[in-house]
Amino acid sequence: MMMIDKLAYSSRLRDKSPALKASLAVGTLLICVGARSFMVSLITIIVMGGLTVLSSRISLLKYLKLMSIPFGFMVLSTIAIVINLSDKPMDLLSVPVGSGYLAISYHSLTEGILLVMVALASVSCLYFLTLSTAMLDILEVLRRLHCPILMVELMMLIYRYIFVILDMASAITTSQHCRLGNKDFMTELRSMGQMLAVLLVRSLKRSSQLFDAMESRCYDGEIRVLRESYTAEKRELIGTAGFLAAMLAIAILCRLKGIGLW
Amino acid sequence: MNGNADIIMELENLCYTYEDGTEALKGIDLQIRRGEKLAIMGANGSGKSTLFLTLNGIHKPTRGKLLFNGRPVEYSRKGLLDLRKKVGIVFQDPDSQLFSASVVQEISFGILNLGVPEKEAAKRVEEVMEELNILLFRNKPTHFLSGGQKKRVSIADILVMDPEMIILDEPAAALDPKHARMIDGIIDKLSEKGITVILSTHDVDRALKWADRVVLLEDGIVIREAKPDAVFQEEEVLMRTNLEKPAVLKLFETLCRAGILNENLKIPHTVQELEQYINNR
Amino acid sequence: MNGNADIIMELENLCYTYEDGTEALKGIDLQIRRGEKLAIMGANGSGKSTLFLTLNGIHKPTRGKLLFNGRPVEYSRKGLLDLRKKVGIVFQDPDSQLFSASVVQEISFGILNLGVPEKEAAKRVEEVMEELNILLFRNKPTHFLSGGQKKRVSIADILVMDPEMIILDEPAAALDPKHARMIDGIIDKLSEKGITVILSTHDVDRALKWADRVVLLEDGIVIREAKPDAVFQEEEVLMRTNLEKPAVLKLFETLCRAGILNENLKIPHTVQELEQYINNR
Amino acid sequence: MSKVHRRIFTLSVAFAIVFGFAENVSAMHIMEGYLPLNHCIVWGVVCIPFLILGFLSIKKIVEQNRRTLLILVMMGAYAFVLSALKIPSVTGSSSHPTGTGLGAILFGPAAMCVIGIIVLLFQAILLAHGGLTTLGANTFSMAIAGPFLAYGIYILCNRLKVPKSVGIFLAASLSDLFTYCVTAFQLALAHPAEVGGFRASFVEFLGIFAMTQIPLAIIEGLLAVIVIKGLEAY
Repeated sequence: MMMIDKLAYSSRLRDKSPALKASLAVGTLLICVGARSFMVSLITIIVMGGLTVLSSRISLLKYLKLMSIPFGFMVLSTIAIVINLSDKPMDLLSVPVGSGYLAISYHSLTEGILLVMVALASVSCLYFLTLSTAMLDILEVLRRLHCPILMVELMMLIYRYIFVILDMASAITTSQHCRLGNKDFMTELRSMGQMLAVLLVRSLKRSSQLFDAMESRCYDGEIRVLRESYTAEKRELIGTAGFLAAMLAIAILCRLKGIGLW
Repeated sequence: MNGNADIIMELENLCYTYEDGTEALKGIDLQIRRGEKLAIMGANGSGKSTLFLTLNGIHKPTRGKLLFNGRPVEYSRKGLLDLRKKVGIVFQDPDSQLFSASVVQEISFGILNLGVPEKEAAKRVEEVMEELNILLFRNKPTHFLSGGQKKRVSIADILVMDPEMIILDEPAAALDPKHARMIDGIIDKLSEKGITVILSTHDVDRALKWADRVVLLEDGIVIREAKPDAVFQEEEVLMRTNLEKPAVLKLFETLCRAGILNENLKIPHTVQELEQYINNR
Repeated sequence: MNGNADIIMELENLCYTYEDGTEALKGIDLQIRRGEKLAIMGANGSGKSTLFLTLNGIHKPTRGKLLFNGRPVEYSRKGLLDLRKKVGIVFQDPDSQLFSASVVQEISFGILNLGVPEKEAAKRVEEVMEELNILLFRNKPTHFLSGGQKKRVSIADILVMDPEMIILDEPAAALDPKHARMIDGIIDKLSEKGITVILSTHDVDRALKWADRVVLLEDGIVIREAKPDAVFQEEEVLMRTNLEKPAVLKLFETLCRAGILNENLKIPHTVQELEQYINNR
Repeated sequence: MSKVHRRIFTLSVAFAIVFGFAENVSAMHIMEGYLPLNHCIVWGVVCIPFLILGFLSIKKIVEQNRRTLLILVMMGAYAFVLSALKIPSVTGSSSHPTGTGLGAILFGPAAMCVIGIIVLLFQAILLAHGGLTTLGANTFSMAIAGPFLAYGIYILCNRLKVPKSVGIFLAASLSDLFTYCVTAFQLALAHPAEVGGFRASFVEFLGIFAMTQIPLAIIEGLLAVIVIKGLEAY
């Protein structure tokens, strides 16, 4: 389930400056979404996908599997965009339904394909960041961007306890399954509900134990910890800036030439 | 039933690999005899817990075969329910097993899932509570129970389903000696009823005292499987699994070497037996 | 500093009642000597954990006095920080203690709270990580650590603050023998440094081997407090606290009664010592 | 193949894909890159006042009692875990609860919007559900609109003396449906249909998500009732 988290720690880029990785990923993401261009998206997918597959120790197949996580949403929404409910037939395909048509036009089809490309390219940017950067490093970037301290502290602690609570949840669910708690739909639903109830009670109990443990180490309302910082090398900085500039230029060029699709 | 009726479960080259690629079981061959007391030992991470979850069908082997009562386990919904009906697991940490606020509700969960009518289930729950001395605290909410009480409820959880085989993961962990003894007594009763009991423990003294057979796991492989007195005399396999020779055995050998006890005596399994040898000398 | 400089902590009629009315400590009198190895034993629910939280000021005694280094503890913000600086608790379940996903962040929390400058703190964190063999997994996130690794981090959490006294709640619980031995080694090192170590355990063999003194708690009261060899020979108090006599003592007594060993020998604390007696006979 | 045949074939393939993928829908998170940049910004801005309000209320609570920080932590981690679990289903498909309704009833809508945005950020980073550019839009639908409606319904039902479990069921399932209506609205606004514009598109999005979301909303409603009942036993 937490595959992405696991992979992030084994990435070859893990020790690179998180700020740099975030700038590269988010910068490309913004250009990609802003440009909505086929060309920009294609380059993004190739570059980001390539970087990710090469740097994180995963196979292309596994990467494609990860890319398919948002497929359900993508297919459903894209169908809604590609297929029109129309009272007149359209140029590509029309199926009469009742008094109107379910119709696809060339325009809606190209729109749909473009949207899929942009979305996939954006996801490849997101994956570049998340598969190369540990969560705490991302939080450190947020802290430097002056995200309120309280928020950063909350996120840091939540991240830690996600795993503790997830373990509790899966342990209880497993033991319910051992006692046939999943024999049919209603039993499974009831089991899950009971598990969630006890999970909340236990989580809250844990919060009070954790507070005692932190107090006993002189916690005074602010969480001070050593931060390990990774600095970017000059050529990495130049490379990233150059890539972003080039992408921006391509995006503007595509827009100016009016080649919407390209 | 085909095959050997004495064998309740048979594992043939059983392998299990987790989704993330961790190979937890790397080909386990094992026959579990009906009614036997089997201790499974091994360091943390040697695959004990994975093995247990495979034995009752929570994990489907990635390779190899699992036979229950001579028939290969079917991994259909029905096949799994049939298996889990007969093979119960008592987990190490009662908190990962108990999820109801009430003791009676907790214990009745499994038997009601078997489809037993409520009245009959209620009767059976009462019987089991009496058997495991739970009646005294039956009305306490589960989260106010002590460790030993929780443990008893978690055994009742499984016992009420009338399984042929019960797996207990470190049943005495975190209990004080008195409650650990109480649980030992309960486990003995299970065996007396003819239930096959599998138990994991780090405690060599307990394994020597209790088990008919000890299986040593290391890194997803069975490295030794024999009677406890045999296994615990093999320094080399003990080293590999980070176990120490039981104190009773060490002292018995020392006493033999010093000429105080006769080497031909049956190997003692408990401090009491060793004390008797000394007294009868 | 007034009073006896050998006494690091003194409890006078210490009582603690929880908000819900549960009287967990009912008047504890105890002197803890500087640098000693103290094992606190008692059944589950006898008040050990409450006592520990009182010793480091998390709980304020509802009655009675707590003296640290001869001075009564002040329950002001500053007084509490002073106490907690010097008295650290390693909790039983590392998952209730480790709050950060990063090992370095986790260990640095306490020392930075003391106001130590970052650079110095970083150096100290490195030292402690080296001392406890944490360097190997320092870059792993906490949630991928094994039980033994988490335990070491949770000891480092406290050790880094350079306390005079460390309290360990069941440090070996749920660890396999190898990791339990590793933790034992770490605890011995703490004592060698002159740190006062208080430890709770159910394991009589471990207590006999390790402790300078054993304190038996029952229902919020100290019922016995003496050297381990003395305490563990008193069947009656052992019964009351759900404990058993250690196997080594049982066999030593049997061997003495059988005339094989001399009753005037120093009471053995480990199987090895007993074996030596037998061999040297 | 005749033209009619081709049409029927295409349509049936389309529906097969819809139902095929409906088996694995990660709730209603709008995926990364699916909204134009200006929409991303606008939805982000819309969330800001709610977030500030929520943040200030949390800050006040935490300053009064530091222990509550850790309670919020556990709530956040709990909410994340809840949304990462697979919900039981009749057909064997896999999807996740949103937890918006349950969260709002348990923690209140103000805290829920701050916890919500953190959970959504974590979902994007750790599970690839939703995304960074669509964080604003998703926060609005799942951490603001849904929870506020759920809380409103819950309070209203209490006032009207509707049986508690009915109130919880309505709050959880209706807020679930409302969340998906808001999502459909956001998508339709971003991608109006060629013919019929926003309205036609909205109807289409609603229709397509309804197939997957109505059963899920009912399941979530039931689940919320069981959880709250379970909690009352403690």
